[in-house]
Amino acid sequence: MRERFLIGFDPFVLPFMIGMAFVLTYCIVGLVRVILQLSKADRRKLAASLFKPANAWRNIRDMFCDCLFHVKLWKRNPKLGYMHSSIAFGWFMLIVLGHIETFMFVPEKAGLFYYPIFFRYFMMMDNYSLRGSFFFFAMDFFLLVVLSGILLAMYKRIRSRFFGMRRTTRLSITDRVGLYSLWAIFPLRWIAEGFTAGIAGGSFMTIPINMLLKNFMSNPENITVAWWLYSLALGTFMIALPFSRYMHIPAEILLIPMKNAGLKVYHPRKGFALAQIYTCPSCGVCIDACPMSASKQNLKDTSVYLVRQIKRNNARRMNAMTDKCLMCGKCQEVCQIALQSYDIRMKIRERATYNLELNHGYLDSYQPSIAKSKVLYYAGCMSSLTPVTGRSVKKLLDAARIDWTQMDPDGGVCCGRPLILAGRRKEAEQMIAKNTAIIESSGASILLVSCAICYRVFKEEYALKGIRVMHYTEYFNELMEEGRLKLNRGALRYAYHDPCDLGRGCGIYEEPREALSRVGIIAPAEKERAMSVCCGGSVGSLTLSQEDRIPITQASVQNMLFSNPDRIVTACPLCHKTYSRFSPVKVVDFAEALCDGLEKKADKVPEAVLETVEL
Amino acid sequence: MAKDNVVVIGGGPCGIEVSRNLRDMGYTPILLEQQPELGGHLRKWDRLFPEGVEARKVLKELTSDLKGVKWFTEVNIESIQKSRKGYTVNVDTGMSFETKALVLTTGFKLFPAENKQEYGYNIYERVITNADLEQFFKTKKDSRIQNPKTIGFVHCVGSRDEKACNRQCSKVCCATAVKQASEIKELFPDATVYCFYMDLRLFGRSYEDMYLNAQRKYGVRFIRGRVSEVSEDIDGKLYVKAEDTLLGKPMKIKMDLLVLMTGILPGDSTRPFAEMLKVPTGEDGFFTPKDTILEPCVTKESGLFVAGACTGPKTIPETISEARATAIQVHKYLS
Amino acid sequence: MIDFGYSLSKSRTLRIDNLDDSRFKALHKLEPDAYKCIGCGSCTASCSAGVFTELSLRKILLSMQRGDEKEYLNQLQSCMLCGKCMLVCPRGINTRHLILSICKICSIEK
Amino acid sequence: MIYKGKQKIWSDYQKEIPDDHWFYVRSCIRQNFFPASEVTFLRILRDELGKDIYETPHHTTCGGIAYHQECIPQETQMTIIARQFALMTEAGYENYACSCITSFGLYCETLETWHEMPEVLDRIRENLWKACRREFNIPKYLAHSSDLVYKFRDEIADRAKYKLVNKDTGEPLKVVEHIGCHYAKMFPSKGVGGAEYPYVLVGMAERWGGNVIDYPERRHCCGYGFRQYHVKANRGYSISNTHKKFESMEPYHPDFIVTNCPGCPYFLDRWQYVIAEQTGKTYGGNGYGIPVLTYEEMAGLVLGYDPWDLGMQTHQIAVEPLLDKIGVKYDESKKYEGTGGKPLPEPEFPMNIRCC
Repeated sequence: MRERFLIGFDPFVLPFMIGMAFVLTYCIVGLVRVILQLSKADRRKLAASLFKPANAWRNIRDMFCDCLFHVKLWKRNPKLGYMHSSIAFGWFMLIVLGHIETFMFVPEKAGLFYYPIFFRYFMMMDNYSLRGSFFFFAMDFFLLVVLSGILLAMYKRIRSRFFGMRRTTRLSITDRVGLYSLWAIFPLRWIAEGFTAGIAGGSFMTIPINMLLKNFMSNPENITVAWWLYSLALGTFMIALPFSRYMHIPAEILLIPMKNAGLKVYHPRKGFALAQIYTCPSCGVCIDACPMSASKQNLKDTSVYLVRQIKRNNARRMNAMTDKCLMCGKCQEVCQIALQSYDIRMKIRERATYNLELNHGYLDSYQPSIAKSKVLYYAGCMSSLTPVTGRSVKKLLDAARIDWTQMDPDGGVCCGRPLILAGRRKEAEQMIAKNTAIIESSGASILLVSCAICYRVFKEEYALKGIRVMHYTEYFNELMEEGRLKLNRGALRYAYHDPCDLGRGCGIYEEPREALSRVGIIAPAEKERAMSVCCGGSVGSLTLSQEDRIPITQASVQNMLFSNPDRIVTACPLCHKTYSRFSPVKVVDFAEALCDGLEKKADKVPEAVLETVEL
Repeated sequence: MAKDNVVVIGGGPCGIEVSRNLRDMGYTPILLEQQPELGGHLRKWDRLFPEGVEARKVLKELTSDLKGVKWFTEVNIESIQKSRKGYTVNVDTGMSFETKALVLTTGFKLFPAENKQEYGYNIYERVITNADLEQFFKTKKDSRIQNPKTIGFVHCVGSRDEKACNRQCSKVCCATAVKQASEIKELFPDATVYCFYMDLRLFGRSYEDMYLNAQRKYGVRFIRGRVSEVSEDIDGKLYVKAEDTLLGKPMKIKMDLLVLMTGILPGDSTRPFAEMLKVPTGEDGFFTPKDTILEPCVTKESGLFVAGACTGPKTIPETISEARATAIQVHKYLS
Repeated sequence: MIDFGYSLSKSRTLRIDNLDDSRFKALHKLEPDAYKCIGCGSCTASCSAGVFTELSLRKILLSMQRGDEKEYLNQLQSCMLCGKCMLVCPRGINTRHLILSICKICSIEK
Repeated sequence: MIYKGKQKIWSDYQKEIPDDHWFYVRSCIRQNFFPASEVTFLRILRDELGKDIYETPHHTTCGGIAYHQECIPQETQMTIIARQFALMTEAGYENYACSCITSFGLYCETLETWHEMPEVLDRIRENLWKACRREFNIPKYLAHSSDLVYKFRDEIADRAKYKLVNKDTGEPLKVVEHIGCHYAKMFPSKGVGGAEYPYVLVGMAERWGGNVIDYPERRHCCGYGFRQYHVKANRGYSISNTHKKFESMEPYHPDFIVTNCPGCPYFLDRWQYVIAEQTGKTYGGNGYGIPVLTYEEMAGLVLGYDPWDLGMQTHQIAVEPLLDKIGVKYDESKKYEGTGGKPLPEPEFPMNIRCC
């Protein structure tokens, strides 16, 4: 191998060089901006984490797994995983191998950015070596890998269902420029290297091309044109990159250490959030995941589009999309980069201005008298509209001979979460303080909560000294485990719905299932646990109208009916109320379902149940 | 085999439909109408709630096929004699008809709005009635309606009002008011339309949608409170006083147009016929049938039938059903 | 001016046509269902804050529609936004959004 | 305004008013507030028209003010009325005319009560007998004295010296007519023209050349409202109602107000001064108020009686601008001359309203 030209330069490298310079400058400026936007404490936290060996290792592992191998995508859908990792890893290998080649054969040119990229143009084969042929083969192999990925990517544009995606993101113009230039890069590289394969050598990909079109290919005029095109494609891609979704390629490298350092979103468009926003690859996985996608009109309001509007700083759309969101957290669960859309939205909501301030000072004089007991039961506002919850809880507690009192028999103070969800955290403080005072002075050691919404806020926002906050699914399961609550098992098939705030919000998936399996058979839903579908009634959405919620609820009910259950069980009064209107099978509260086990069970399944099964 | 004559008195939708059905069963119905044309109040209406079907079309359908029905307009009944065989009906044109069965479909009249003096109908220029408004919808001509900006609808004018000597609900005016409020808003989109109601009594299939549409699509403002009095301002606009009973506040609105939803009273001929034929009437003045639940079209007098709005306020579909039911009752009686 | 020991009192009568309902119109823009209220009072009856205060969403909404919400507006401050009213509304009005929108549009004059 | 519509209503509400032979009772308060009105009534009917009107100094109050302030029970009040009827019966009359609207309303109410509940009538007869050994017949006809003037409006027009017309422009004067609430609002059929569009004063004003205006608050109470005025704490409420009426009639620029009730002219007249002192606002032209007349005063003016004989110097609001408009001749120097050579005390003049 030796150089073809002494000067080692040709004007066709300019588009690539301009693109490269642009991208690098952009990224460096962006990086500095993000770092400067971080609070001092966050910056220190980030720096410290970078030098902690365990963390550093995690960073590297995550970078490889997430950026190159797209492990999460493989898990989601192997075809999708292959498509992404073939392009990312293949390209990465092409670059790495190019550099190795340069280092090995022309170390003096290693400083030139363009040299490893256009290596085949500047070099010619003088002798055949094993070392050389290994590279010829390896380079062609990875080119093939990348090309196969590109081919799949093209197919995905036509048929996304093949990759397990019902809907894909509608691309912006810059996204399209990026996409088409990316698609063009590798075929052009193949052709360009095909031209020079006669001179610079090649392997199973490039040589056949060269042979096939010998006359055309050997014309030196055409050679430069091919390399110009290749360089232009690269240049275009890199110029478009910062304005397209491909910004995720460099941004993710920044995001991984930030995430591993445990930073928190404090502003919707600054610092950590900004890094996340640039890391969003607009893959559109969140579109399918979003329960709002049950109606077409909401598709444009999913997280991927929110990110786009945040980038554009379109405040009107940002607010509208944020206020519409159910805050179920599912997009975050499926997101490849774990974009903290919930936190970002919360920050957007918190920044909304209201002329009329809420004030709960009137609660000062509220002093309910609560009998002292071990367990204090807080039913919450919504439960008064599903009285069966309270009645069933009472039955179960009494059956287990628990010493308990209800905190809010005649209506109490709201837990504060609905207000927090509306972004008005400050205004919820008086309520939280009041509830804290009532609970702490009650002398109870367990605060029992039957509402998933309340439970989450008690866990996240309350500091209750010496009091264990328990959701009734946890508590009743514990009582059964300890043998204090004995229930009979029946033949009813229960489909358990994971309320958003209980499941994704607080990570409680197993306790309710364990408890339910003691009174009946669990009939799995199509999507459950972290993938569970919001019922549509969420107080998280501020603007969704009743009408627009209906398709969401109907889709969610369909999901629950997947294995023909006899009952849909939910552990949140809001889901209960929402489902009840649209479900063909009876919707019961978790406690109500457990109460089925209080009755003596007949050996055979009741007739009515059989009928439903047959249907 | 030619079957008997049946005299039907009153050529509104009910009388027409009774006659048509009797004709289909082979009888010779004789339909007598006081007015120059058949159709009754339906002739004066533009559209019908809840879907807004054109009254003209309904009437056309009803009168399209009257072959075999002997109908006479501009006839007044002079006397009716009851004999063992049936009835002899003498009319002012000199004719008389023998019939075994007599059907009264004498209908209703609208409450004379001027009797509710405090609303100033016929005194203040811009006070009109629901019937006037229908006429305007039909012809788009009414000197009193000049691009109004504020329009009020007063429900229960002459209904549910002991002072107006009618304690009963007229049943159809709420739905008519909601329909008309929406229609007028469509004609004058810039106008603010208020409905003053005591109770909103519109019920029946898809009436609620009509109400919802009036609220959401047309932005009609419903005020729970009855208009107490109307007066005229120096510029000819109306001052309307009412209480918003849901807020507990008296209110006064300057209006360009006020529509009085006049209620339904028994027709003027109800009392003379009741006396002539000894059909009992209720305190409300409508004919009382033999059994209000099981035999709503039959009277205690043999061979005498009553149908339609002469036994109480009814919607058009209710009237049509009752007309068909009556035809069957007549047939059963005659065979 | 002579002090007679009594004076003209302000009329309680709402002069609807003189009142400014622009705030209601703005509200209607934000929440088109604002017109759907039928004044049934379910929201008020079920209200969590209504246990402690005079809060009546029905009155606030109706008075806004009349352009005369001043006296009721401070009631809204006690709202906990719990959403019970949304669950009970027979007309399916998104009452929470209604309340938040009112908070955006209206302010209490001090 | 559709005049025909009103005419139809007026034709529906006509009441029978006999021609002659009336037993007449005066009002408690009118004799003080408008001291010459009742005298003028008698002068017109007796002297001008030659009617037989009987009066007795033995009659008392009807008890209305006390009754409407819930100071005396209905039975007591009915017995007082029964005594008046006894006086009528003793004098041999059957037609009863009263000068006061409160009384008229009360007589209507009492007669209606006796009609509906004869047992009450029996009890009242017994009461009266026990109290003063008197017996009575129920009057055959009951009228308010304005009904009588209304009835003879044509006769008065025939004898008229002046018309209710602006002598300079030839335009009819713009008249606000105000009917006492108790005249027909309780029993529409007992009033000429009914309750909504009463005709009794309209008939007079129009017959004598005036033009009646229909302003939005025409039906509203003058503001007196018994307790609303008598209890000082409520007086702001009383004047507010009067104020509402003036605000409503202001755009029409009325030339004068005519009333048929004791309280109404008093409050419409006096409150204009108080409103002017409180708000600085006056409703007549040039800083004057709107003159308020009783129907007797209006009739007297038309017949050419001396305004000072009609007692118009006792008005708060100056009547001179009105007299000038009509062209009534009057001697300004004799305004406070008084009868029998005893001069009347001259009033102080207020700050904010021109009174002369």
